[in-house]
Amino acid sequence: MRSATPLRLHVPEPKHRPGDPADFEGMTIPPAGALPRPDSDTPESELRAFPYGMIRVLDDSGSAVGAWAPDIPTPVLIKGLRAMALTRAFDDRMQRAQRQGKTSFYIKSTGEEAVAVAQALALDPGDMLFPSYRQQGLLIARDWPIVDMMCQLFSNAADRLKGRQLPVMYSVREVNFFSISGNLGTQFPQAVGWAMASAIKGDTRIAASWIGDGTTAEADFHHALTFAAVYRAPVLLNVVNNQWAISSFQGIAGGECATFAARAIGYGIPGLRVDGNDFLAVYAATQWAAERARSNHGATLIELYTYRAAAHSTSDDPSAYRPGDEAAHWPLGDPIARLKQHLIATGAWSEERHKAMLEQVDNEVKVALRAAERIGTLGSSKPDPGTMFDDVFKELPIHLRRQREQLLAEKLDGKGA
Amino acid sequence: MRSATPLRLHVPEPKHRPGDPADFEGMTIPPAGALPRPDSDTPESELRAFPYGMIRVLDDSGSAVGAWAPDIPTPVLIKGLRAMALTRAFDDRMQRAQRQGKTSFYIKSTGEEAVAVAQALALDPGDMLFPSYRQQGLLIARDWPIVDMMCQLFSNAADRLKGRQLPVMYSVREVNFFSISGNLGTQFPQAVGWAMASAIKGDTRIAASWIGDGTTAEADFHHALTFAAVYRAPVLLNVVNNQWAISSFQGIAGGECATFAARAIGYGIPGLRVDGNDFLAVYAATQWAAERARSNHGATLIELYTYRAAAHSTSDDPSAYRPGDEAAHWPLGDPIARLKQHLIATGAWSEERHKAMLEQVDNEVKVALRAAERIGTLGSSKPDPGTMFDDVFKELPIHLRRQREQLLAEKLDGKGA
Amino acid sequence: MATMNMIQAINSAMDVTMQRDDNVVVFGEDVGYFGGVFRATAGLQKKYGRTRVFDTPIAEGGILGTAIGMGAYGLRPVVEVQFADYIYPAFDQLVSEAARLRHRSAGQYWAPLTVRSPCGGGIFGGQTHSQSPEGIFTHVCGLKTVMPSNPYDAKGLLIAAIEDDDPVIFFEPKRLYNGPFDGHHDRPLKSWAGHALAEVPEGHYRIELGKASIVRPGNEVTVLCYGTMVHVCLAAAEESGVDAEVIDLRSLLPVDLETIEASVKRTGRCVIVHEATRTGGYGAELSAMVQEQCFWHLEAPIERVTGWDTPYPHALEWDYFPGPARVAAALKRTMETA
Amino acid sequence: MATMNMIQAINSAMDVTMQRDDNVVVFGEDVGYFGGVFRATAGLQKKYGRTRVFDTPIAEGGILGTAIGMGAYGLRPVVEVQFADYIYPAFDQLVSEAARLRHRSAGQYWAPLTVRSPCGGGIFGGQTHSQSPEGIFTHVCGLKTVMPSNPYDAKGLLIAAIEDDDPVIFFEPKRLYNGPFDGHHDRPLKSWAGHALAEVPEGHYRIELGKASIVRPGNEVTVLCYGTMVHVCLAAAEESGVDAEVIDLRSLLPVDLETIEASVKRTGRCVIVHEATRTGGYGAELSAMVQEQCFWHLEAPIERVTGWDTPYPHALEWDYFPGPARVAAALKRTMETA
Ligand SMILES: Cc1ncc(C[n+]2csc(CCOP(=O)(O)OP(=O)(O)O)c2C)c(N)n1
Ligand SMILES: Cc1ncc(C[n+]2csc(CCOP(=O)(O)OP(=O)(O)O)c2C)c(N)n1
Ligand SMILES: [Mg+2]
Ligand SMILES: [Mg+2]
Repeated sequence: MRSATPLRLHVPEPKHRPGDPADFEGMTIPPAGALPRPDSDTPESELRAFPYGMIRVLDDSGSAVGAWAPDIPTPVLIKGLRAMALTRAFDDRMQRAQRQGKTSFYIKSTGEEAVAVAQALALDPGDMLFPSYRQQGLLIARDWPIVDMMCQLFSNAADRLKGRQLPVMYSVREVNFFSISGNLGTQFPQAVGWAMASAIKGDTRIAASWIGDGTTAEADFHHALTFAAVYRAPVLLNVVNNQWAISSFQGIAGGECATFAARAIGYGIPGLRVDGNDFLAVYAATQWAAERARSNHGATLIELYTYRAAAHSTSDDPSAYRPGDEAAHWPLGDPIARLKQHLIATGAWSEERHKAMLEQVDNEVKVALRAAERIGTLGSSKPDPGTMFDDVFKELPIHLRRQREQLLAEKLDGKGA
Repeated sequence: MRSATPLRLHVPEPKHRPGDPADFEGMTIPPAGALPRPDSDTPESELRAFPYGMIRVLDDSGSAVGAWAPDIPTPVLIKGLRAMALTRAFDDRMQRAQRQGKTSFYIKSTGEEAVAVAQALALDPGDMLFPSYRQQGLLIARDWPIVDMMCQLFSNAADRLKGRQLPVMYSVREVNFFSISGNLGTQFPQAVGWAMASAIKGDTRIAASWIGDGTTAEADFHHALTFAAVYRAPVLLNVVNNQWAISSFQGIAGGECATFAARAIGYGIPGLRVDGNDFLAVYAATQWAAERARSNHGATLIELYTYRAAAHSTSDDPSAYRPGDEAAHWPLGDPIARLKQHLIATGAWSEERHKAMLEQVDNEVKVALRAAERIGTLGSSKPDPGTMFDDVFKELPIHLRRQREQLLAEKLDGKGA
Repeated sequence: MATMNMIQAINSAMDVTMQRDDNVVVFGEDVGYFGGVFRATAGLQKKYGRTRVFDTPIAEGGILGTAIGMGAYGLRPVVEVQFADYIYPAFDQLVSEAARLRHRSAGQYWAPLTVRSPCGGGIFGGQTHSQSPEGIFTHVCGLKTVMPSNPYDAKGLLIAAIEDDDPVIFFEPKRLYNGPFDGHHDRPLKSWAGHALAEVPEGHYRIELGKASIVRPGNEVTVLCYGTMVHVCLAAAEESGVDAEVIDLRSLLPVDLETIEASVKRTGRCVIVHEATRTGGYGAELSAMVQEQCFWHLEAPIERVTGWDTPYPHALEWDYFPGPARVAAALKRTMETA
Repeated sequence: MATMNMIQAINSAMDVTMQRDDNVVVFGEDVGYFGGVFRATAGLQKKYGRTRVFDTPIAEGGILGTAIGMGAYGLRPVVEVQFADYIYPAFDQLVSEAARLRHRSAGQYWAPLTVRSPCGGGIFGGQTHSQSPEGIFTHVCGLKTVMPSNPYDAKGLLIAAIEDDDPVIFFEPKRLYNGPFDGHHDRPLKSWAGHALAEVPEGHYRIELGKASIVRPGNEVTVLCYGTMVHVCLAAAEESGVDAEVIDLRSLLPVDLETIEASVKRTGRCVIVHEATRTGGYGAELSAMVQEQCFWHLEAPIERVTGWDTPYPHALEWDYFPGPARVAAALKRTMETA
């Protein structure tokens, strides 16, 4: 008989918990500009180092360096900077609105604004977006009015979702922003299906989707990658690795074993790992993957390496599970500060213009808030109760007609809840 | 505006369809003995070439060559040869029994017997097996009486599963063979859970599970790999790539894009690709992975490269979707013939002994068949109908007691179906 | 008019809709080159090409997830889940996504997809090739659920389902594919040939979802059934001598409340028959609903004749299957309270 | 005796069973270090260590798949699905595996696991944090389904569930976690303090699965309910002045047929209340079953008061929630047919 070592269960645990000093010392951050930029039609077999490296363009001084440095017109960069700032201001104000009872729930994207904003700008307006709940920056970068978003958050009479959805679960067909689901990950294979449809029809529009590091464990991640690979679907599959899934660090999703970008290897599609707080790197990687998709070379998995600086949501208090000041120590810095530094370094921006822009976006949020509040906030204004029966089906079948009649009759009787 | 190429959907298609000559010309088969054999505790990062190579031990002359050549006592090899031959004889006879109406359904493992048999022999008897429907060789290699298997196939009064299960869906607790499910892939995460439990309890037994190439697309494949990687579960996750999933070739599961072994890379666990028709290679790879698991280095994904020589099941006719003689052209040959050749080459075996052995196993099947048929075949003997209510729960709740009473009363009344 | 069995009628429905509408696409496990394990999609790939009819990886969740995305794009996916028993891996995409998309986006997005899936037992398929899970889907708001009992209805309902803008689960009782099986498993097999409802137009026609069919008018008791059980109930009516009105619901959700209520109010009695397990099955809803709407007309308890609350047992399937003898007994019991 | 709210009682049940049996393990999303998003597992990891209480990847299917394997090994896994709305990705493992394992292996293997999951609305959770999917599980043979309405029952039932050798789905009405909510959302929140059923023993006790509790004896009408609706129905009984017998079913499958039948036979009337969508909900089964068993005693139609057949609408949740006014109206309607 062989000597029998008792087996042990390994349970991953983050290096630091509340009370410990915040510290990311073990983390290796490759220097900016280190990776080559292969052509976007390069076979996957030549791309297998990318999941283990990190595409970074902005160096510590704010210069764009290396082969991945994209050629972005300055107005687009400034637009990106402003959209990130507006997203942050919007998030801050909406979190406050939740604390004030104007809405039941809110989710911020603080610290990871570059992901949604740079990717929205690197894609075409006709490309279809299948986001999770933390890509509000996509809507903002596509110039969708924030007052409309606020009406959804407030579930007021002007809420385009008629009070039906949890706040932040937007749907905006006008800007090709799909309906956000509360069920994690379901949008990933849907995006693949949309992209397959586009290919079936000989269209030119591609799709993109986003999930979090934690959500990679869901079945839909695997389904999306399998179908995307098999049919070479023109789609960008983005994993926003913000290190946390509510209270679970990314090691619980497998982040200790490999990078999330490395998952792509097994499906034979390229996996890019990108500094998610580097606007230029995110833009460049997105552009590369979009080019690949548009020229019928199929899907790319992009891991956006970032940090969830805020709480998971307004229902969460991260100080219960991670060091309170961890965000401040995040080695990849803040995406807004880094793009600002770059623009100043290139002479396209200044502290003064930045300050003015921040005031402007704050003001934009205030004006929109006043407009939304005039319509109403949670409970003070709401869609007509009878509307809840609409859109369950395209037409109201008899059992729902009867139920609606009953509801309305009970309302008349004062027999609500 | 960029030039807009119309998108196209890529739909994988096998090289040859009925009417075409059978031919595997595009397939690269690495020579036997080419790969090094790293220590079983080697970090995954050093193993990333293995999914793209192929562990092969037996060369064309039947010699065991290279670092992976295992040290297997001759009696074990002979036992393996016999178990494979018995499996094949059993399969042939049971398929005939199905044609004769003695059972409703059968599934053969012809051509891939080395997978189950070599793996069963390389594992310990206490290790827990979570098979699919095509690893009957596990039971045979663990010396489980084939007459008991036949009783299950015939759903007769001695069927240990009381006529409840489709033929071939065995469960045999005595030899640590888990209950086979008709739902593809579900056993994969279950095996991981069993292995986690073994680790939680400080036990020394490990688990192994098998799915087909087609089944890798199911969610449970992803769940199994994720949990196995995260908790370093002591488990062997085997993908039997027999090239076909009913009528779909392995390209439909992603086999054109990457090897199935390569899926392991993204989870940070080793992926071994093995000549599945090479008994010694299968044994060696299994031993390596078992050693790794037993010493708390976690799971291994093993792709067993083989060919489904028979129909998918007795309900299937492969000549409708692949060249009829494809099996005969399979470049990795037949596992029984190859092991036989090896044993003869080493002087441990002869044509005469082989012939005698084949007669012996045929006879064993005949004797068992007579015994099983004496008890009964489908319809001629069956468990008591009232037993169908047992084991839905540990104890019979009131509603099932009532239903059983009703059934029995109706039986008395002659009001069966 | 041609004589078609169920498979041919279902195949024809897909053929007709694919011909009329480029946006109809068909996919699933083994449905492409091979034409499906039950041959329902035979010939379609050859006719419409590999990008409109194709094999998929074995991942029901992925099939539904991608179908929803295609539906949102504007296609009309018709997907096959090889057996109804294998629809569960797709449950989240069906329930949380297909069923909810139109409502949660307030009409901005929807998924006009059809899920075809063979259901039911009586073919020695054992517990994982015999289930009838319709009762799980009729509880999910936002899904339509349909089950035909004959070739004519199968084609008309499937065309209506494909052309419907809501997600439809289309269950095909596989025991009926080749003939109108009435539960007498010990008698010679019947084929569809010669059956009135096997005369199927080659072209396009629809049967509105939500309309039942009175397949046997009668006065003494209303029998609510669908799928294979329609034929079982017809046999039971003949054999029992009870003048039963047999209603083939065809569409379970939406269901034809008016036809059901009118019949039960007239007969005063009701027997509900399905093959699925009893507790919490669709029959429970029918019973509750009939009782609510027709209470003052009822002259006897509503009865349910169903599969037992056990997995479908392979060798004991004829003890499990709710056959004509059990239905006839229920009909007679119901009449005893006259 | 200590005063506990529902969360504390549930936490205590796990604590007590983990203490007594090394084979009890607890896992799920966020349940380890953090102690669960509702804090139900708070303190357990610290006490029992990381190999018995741990966080999992976000994969409900993987959680259930591994739990079944652990159960087959001999452990007693107690897993949390963070919201009942997220149980669907685990549906195949629950229905095809956990529910079937003992039967298909003829008793050789089984999965003695408990799935805890917060359910129900009234917390502005919107459609994906408010569902009550019990009716989907009560249709699945081989699963037990339980839903407590108070701390005392929650602890006793959860201990019984964990110690049960069959798979149990244990739904926790999250609206009750902190107080006995009766549907009057516009009144001040009540806490469990002072409620008789919040007096919970610290140690081990069990409440047998399958036994209902008559929480308000009465003579005029039998009210069948569970979870949050128990408190709603008690309020409705008081407010309507109808002498209702309110039965808290506690265990939906197995269900306490004897208690239900005895009560309805005595009162002759029955109102069934649940928060889940109406069509095909568990209330349908209760209605069908009561009608079958008590038909000759019924003096009025059995009524169902339920959630509407729509997703749970965020801002309209008080129009959706079946509150005391709707229940009281049903009670009165039922009495009108005296
Ligand atoms: C199917 C499903 N399971 C669980 C949840 C509960 N849940 C909501 S967010 C979340 C964490 C997601 O983490 P991650 O994917 O990393 O995204 P992030 O929040 O960091 O952006 C969980 C577990 C859910 N919404 N859906
Ligand atoms: C969940 C599920 N989906 C579909 C099926 C139907 N089915 C049975 S076997 C099979 C093919 C499996 O192919 P593979 O995994 O390659 O295994 P092999 O048969 O080649 O051993 C399919 C699709 C099933 N049993 N379960
Ligand atoms: Mg995250
Ligand atoms: Mg295969």
